[in-house]
Amino acid sequence: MTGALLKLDGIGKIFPGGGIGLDGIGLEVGHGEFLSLLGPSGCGKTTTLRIIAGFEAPTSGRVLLDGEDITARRAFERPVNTVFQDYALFPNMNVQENIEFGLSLRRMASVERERKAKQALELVGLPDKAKARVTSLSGGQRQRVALARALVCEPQLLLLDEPLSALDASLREHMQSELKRLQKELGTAFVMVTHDQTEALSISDRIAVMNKGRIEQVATPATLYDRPASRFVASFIGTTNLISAIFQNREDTRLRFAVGSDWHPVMNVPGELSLMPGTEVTLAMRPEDIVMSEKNSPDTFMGRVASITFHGRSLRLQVRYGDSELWVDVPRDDRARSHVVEGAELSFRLRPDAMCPVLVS
Amino acid sequence: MTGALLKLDGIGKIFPGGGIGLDGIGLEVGHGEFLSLLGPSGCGKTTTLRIIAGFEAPTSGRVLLDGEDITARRAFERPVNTVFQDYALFPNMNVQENIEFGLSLRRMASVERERKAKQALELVGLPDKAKARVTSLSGGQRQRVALARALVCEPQLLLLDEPLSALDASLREHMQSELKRLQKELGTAFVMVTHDQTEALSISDRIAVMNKGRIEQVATPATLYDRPASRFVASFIGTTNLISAIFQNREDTRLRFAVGSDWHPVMNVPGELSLMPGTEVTLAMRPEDIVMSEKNSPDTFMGRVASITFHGRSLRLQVRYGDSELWVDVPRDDRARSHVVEGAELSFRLRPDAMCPVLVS
Amino acid sequence: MIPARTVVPDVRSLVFRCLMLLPGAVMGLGLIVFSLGLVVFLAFRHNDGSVLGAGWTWSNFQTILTDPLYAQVALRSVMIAGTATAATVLAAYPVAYCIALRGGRWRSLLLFLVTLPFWTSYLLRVFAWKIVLAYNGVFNSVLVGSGILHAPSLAFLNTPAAVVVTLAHAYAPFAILPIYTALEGLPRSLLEAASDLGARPWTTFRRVVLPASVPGVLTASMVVFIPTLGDYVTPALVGGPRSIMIGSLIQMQFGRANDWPFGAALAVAVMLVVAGGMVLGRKLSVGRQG
Amino acid sequence: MKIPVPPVLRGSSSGAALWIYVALYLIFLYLPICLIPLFSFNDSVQAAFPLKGVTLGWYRTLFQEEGIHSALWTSLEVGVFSAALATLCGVTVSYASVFMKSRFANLLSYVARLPILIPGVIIGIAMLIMANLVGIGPSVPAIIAGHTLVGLPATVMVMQGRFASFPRSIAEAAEDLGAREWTLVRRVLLPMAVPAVGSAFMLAFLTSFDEFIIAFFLSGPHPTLPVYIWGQLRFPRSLPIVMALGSLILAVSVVVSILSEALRRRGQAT
Amino acid sequence: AALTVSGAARAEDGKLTYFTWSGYERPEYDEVYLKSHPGTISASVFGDDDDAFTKLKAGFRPDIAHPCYDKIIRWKDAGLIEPIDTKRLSNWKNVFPSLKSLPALQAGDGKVWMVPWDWGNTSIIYRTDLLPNPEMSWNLLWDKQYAGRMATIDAVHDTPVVAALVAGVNPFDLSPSDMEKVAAKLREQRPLMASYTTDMTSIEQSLASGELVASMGWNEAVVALRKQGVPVAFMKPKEGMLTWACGFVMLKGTKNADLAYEFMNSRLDVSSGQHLIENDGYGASTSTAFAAVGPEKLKELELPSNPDDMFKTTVFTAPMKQADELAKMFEKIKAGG
Ligand SMILES: Nc1ncnc2c1ncn2[C@@H]1O[C@H](COP(=O)(O)OP(=O)(O)OP(=O)(O)O)[C@@H](O)[C@H]1O
Ligand SMILES: Nc1ncnc2c1ncn2[C@@H]1O[C@H](COP(=O)(O)OP(=O)(O)OP(=O)(O)O)[C@@H](O)[C@H]1O
Ligand SMILES: [Mg+2]
Ligand SMILES: [Mg+2]
Repeated sequence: MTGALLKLDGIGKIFPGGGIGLDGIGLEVGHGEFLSLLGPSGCGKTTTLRIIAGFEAPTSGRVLLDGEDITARRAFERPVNTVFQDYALFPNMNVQENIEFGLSLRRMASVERERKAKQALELVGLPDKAKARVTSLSGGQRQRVALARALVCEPQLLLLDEPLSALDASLREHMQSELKRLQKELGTAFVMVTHDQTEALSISDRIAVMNKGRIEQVATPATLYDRPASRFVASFIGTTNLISAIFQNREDTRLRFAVGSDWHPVMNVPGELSLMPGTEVTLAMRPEDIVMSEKNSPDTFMGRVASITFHGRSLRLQVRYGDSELWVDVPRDDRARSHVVEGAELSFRLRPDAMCPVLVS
Repeated sequence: MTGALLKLDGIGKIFPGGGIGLDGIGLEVGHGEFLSLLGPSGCGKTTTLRIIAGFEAPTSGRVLLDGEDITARRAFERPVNTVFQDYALFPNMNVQENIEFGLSLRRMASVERERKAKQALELVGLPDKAKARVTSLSGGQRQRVALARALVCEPQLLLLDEPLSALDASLREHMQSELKRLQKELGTAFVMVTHDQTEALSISDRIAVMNKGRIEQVATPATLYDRPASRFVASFIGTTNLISAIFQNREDTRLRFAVGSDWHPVMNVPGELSLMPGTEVTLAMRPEDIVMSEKNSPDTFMGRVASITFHGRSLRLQVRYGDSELWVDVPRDDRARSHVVEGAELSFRLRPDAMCPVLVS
Repeated sequence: MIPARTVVPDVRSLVFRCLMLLPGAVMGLGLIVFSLGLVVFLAFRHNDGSVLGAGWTWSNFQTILTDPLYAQVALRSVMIAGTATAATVLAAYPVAYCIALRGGRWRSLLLFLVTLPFWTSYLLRVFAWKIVLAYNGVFNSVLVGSGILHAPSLAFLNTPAAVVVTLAHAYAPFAILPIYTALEGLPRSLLEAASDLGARPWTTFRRVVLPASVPGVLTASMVVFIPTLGDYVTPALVGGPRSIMIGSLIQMQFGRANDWPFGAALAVAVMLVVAGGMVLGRKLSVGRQG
Repeated sequence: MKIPVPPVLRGSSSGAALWIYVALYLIFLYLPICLIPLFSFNDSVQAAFPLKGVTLGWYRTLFQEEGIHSALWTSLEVGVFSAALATLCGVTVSYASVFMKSRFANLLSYVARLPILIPGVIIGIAMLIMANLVGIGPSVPAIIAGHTLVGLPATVMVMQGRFASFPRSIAEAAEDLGAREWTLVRRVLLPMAVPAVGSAFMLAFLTSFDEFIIAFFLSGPHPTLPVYIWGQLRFPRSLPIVMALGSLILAVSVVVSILSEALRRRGQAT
Repeated sequence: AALTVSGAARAEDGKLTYFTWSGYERPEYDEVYLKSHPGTISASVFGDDDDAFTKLKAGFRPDIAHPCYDKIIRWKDAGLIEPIDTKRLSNWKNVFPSLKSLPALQAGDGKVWMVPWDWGNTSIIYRTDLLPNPEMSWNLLWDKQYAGRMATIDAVHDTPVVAALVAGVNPFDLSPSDMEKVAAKLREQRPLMASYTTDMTSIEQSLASGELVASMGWNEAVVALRKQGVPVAFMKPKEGMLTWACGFVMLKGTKNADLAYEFMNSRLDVSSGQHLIENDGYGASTSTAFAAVGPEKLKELELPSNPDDMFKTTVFTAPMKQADELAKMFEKIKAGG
């Protein structure tokens, strides 16, 4: 990507106390792209965002915007805006004043300012709240005001730090689709921090998975889900069974492995993979890719149902196989549903067309 | 349920300002049961819990514990303990002192106290944190200390107010199974407040769905999911398409309806239902119950894909049919996956064995 | 509907509650109300030289309202106390700002440093200021030594300015602490948000920090203004005749003028004005908050 | 590869100006204070420049002056007891108004803040009349009562702020675990409020330590330090002695503060 | 009707309570008394006898207090004090006749309201170098040439009395028109004064530094300043210096009257008076004390060897008939009224 909007080049951050916040991050964000930063708590997501916004100076590396080095620019000189996790609305101003704040600093005429603020409020669905005090708004409304305040400045790049984490499930889902819609409508590039993987998967064009101050993988949601580049990514994205296995042989496009003594799963493997028979690998199997089977064959295994939890559309089983435990999702309409009781010994297999990532390590 | 552990009998709560917090709640919790209170923000969940715990006096009604009226008892006289949403750990005490607090008030010998605290810490998986300051713990660890502190008092009933809402997704899932395991192991009755329906579905024996100070339905997760008693419950539990339809006729155990002009879905209806042909009803269809179909028949409809979001295991389509929009979940392995692009006109039908709730209203 | 039974506190709780209310009730209803009652009572009495005066009258208040002197002294007091308050608060603000927002790990040390001077007796501090401001004092010596002045100036000591400076010094911690508290609670993200939206540091200060610190500034102003208004020691020691304030006047009615009722009436008048100002200030600030 | 970052985001010119201002302000605060020890070593009754020579004479006299010892002792006694009482009242009044939710408690918390409005001379007279009615007359206990009164507004404001900032759930959690009110106060609220109790005590103590007019009316045979110093103003030769005393107080308070800070740090570390 | 608040809080019997100017509570003054009653004086102090009056009025009840002569009428009228029988004071005979015969002291029947103990002169202290040959008159304090470089004493019996002298009216009995004249004089003086104060420490410092060229003050200050090498003189104004005298009053209802008499008598003893003169630089009320000190020392202290003669040339600050009005007027003028 040469025409990238934002380019982070070897960004490192060591905090005064000596703590390592970021350890040489390289990242590119395209024009109009929606990129999510995903990772466990403390991995450096917020730090990355703060360096892009200019609140924090990196210890090493450069920040380029549209090819121009902006590392040395102060926050107020960057054409980048931020939606803060706690919204950071100015409590002494009402909704409209909050939204006009950025415009008023650009010496925009007040009529024009008002028009823009009104437009922005309509965009986020709060046209009647212009004169409301921000303290009287609910969480979801505040979040939208924060968004409008940032958007009205027409930034080239919008940064969002866990914008939805304070909302409850149904509002959250609603706001996710609102965000996505807005981003498409405006064509602005969004970089959003989240630690919720479902959110990241459903909303982003690309996701950067971070761990301990490094970027583990940057890819589209589907690639990340199907071909995690590391054990960490595999376990972080969705629920995954990570199983040690030994590669046995290749059958056309399908590979056969041996797990434990009696299970020889066969699977499609995405991408190229050349393995020597006998190599030890880790298989990442999704719970929904393990299905109940009726017959007993080499590619099935017998497991005991240790627990069942109801997940609405499906039941999640904890299945004990040998020493290990596997998560298995059974659709509620499965014909075999009546067999599924705690303690039952059942036969399972990998879904024939399942594509499972294989991690060699 | 005559031998219920807890019985709320016509509990009403009007706040001093005149706001109605609860509007005649009746609820029973059995011995060793895990009951969740689920509902949107402000519906009265916390108020219910506070009345059970004794922090708030109801304006009307009685609270019975094991058949005994405890409405007039102070909080410190009730054999009920609470895990607070913000944990409410005492910052001036270390972990062990926090846990021993309740015991020390029961004049338990310090050796015995220490033994119990140790046991409780092991139960919640923090045996090495006994001497840690509570401020040095992470959110998940604090939550477990709060749990240990409440459990060590061996309450007959444990109340939990959104105990997991501050945790991130993966920790949250982990703590859910921990909670469930603990509750089973101890046989204590739990009443948990949550606004996360997935959590409630997966963890509870029964769920009470609340709305505007009333209980809309109390039932097992499966019943709630399959047979919501009201439109509110149906829309609150899981993602649901609520569709107006007209009952046409019965075919054996299956009912046929007419939606719009050209779609005549057929479905299994859980429970008894006697309808006059021509009755107007609302059908609650789950997104995963609508599937792509290849042939065009009376029970299919043609819809245009308006948007696609990636949800990991499945794709969620927003499908436009006539004036309405339907959510459809397509498994990623669906053979028709390649057809699914935005703007495509596709044919859908209700899954033949889908059981959809029918709401007459 | 089943009628509710309210949670009735038992005997132990009642005893506890009474015990908790006891010290406050003794102090509050015993001593404070007695003092307050005495001053209000006296304010409406005739002076006959006795402790409680004789007969009821409005005349004390009539004198206060009709003799222009009292309005004049009150105005002067408000000017001096107001200037002192403004000076104290203005001078303290940047310090509180710096400690709260830029203090970092020096915070507690700086807070300690600004409260330390308090440990010396007030009278000593006033004397120290006399030494600084005197004819041959530090200030004059520096000015003459550096050639700014040819001869020591008399313009420092025994002027209202000296009162203002001395008070600004004496009340520094009272101004710094409330402002510090208000600013310290200001979320960092608000500053960053302003900067993010394009505000330069000064704009951020003016439009975000300053409004947020208003409650702290109000508290600081109150705890400086009220005591300085009633102060009579500082004006007497460093102020000269042009700095005599209402506090001295009240004090003297109880002392050499031997007219307690009039002194009490003056005190009640001042208390009413201050209380009125406070209520007004609160109304205004609440109004601003919505 | 490490790419060097231009040092722009840190220290701006306005930041430097601010620190310079703070330094100047500290000079303003300390300039007069520094004169006190300086002149306590000056070999002249005149507290004026130029300095005449170094002497420890004032300190020697200070140690011989019975009156000043007893005044200092009275002041400390009055300060400690009145601050303790004011803190006790502040804690109970604030507890009542924050946790007991009774109208009477709210009323008390307003009344307790009133003394800031009443001129000292009136409090002094009223308290003296009261002391005579009660029968203790002007005496150390009477001064303690008077100073408790003037210390009250500060302690109530500090404690109320602190208690109100506790999450409601803390008190409920204690009650939930079986704690009655007294246990709640003793084992949870007070330990959590230790810093606030400390600063309330300190404020009340300092107020008492500087207070003059109420102490004058209420002092019997044992005047407090400000009353003593005020009386001594007629005697110019006692000024350097008082300065010597002030310097000692300053030195002791610095040492005590450093020690307590060190203790606090150690407490935090463990 | 004088309502006095009951003095319930009286010290226990056998212990004399004494309310005095700060500094005069020292045991050196009471050697004789303490010899027979060791450790039985409980003293409270004040810095101003008006404040002392307020405290007494509010109900404080010592056995003996120590006001000045000009306050006697006010104290008597407030019903605070009772007559003292001079027959019970063996040292009474040594008191200077002019002091014994002060008119307002007389309670009839050989009794007095106050036993004089200490006295002193008030005049202008001025810098001889900065003010070489001033006119010997109180008028100096009205000289515009020295505006801002003079100070005066903040007490009713000093500055307003001088103002009356300068205005040519009788300070101790002022008709309304006299009062106006005094007020005019005081108004005229106010802008010229650097300060009104009783704080001798500050006055001495300011005179020493040259900030003040002249100030009203007490004889003792001159001595102290000279000791430091400051060139000052104590003016003998043509209108007469002021002389103040203070002494002991017995508070009404004292239960320790016997002890009180013993105490007062002890204070009239030579040793007490001598200590007062030598240590404080003020005059004692007894001729025996003056005799004991010796003429050189007296000269050094700016005290006459025969006070009785001097009293004839000075103005005694006696009780003023219009004290309350004068006080109020003085306060108002100081405040700018
Ligand atoms: N000002 C600071 N001083 C020292 N260390 C810091 C500072 N800010 C952050 N860190 C550390 O840097 C690391 C990265 O922090 P960051 O806030 O970027 O995490 P995050 O990914 O946003 O986590 P979360 O999901 O919890 O918000 C953490 O280990 C944190 O403790
Ligand atoms: N002390 C109070 N005074 C007045 N109204 C109150 C009080 N406490 C709660 N309410 C009101 O009672 C209703 C129920 O509140 P409650 O806290 O039980 O809601 P909730 O279901 O717990 O919501 P959430 O999910 O947001 O925690 C709300 O409308 C709330 O505003
Ligand atoms: Mg973060
Ligand atoms: Mg709640």
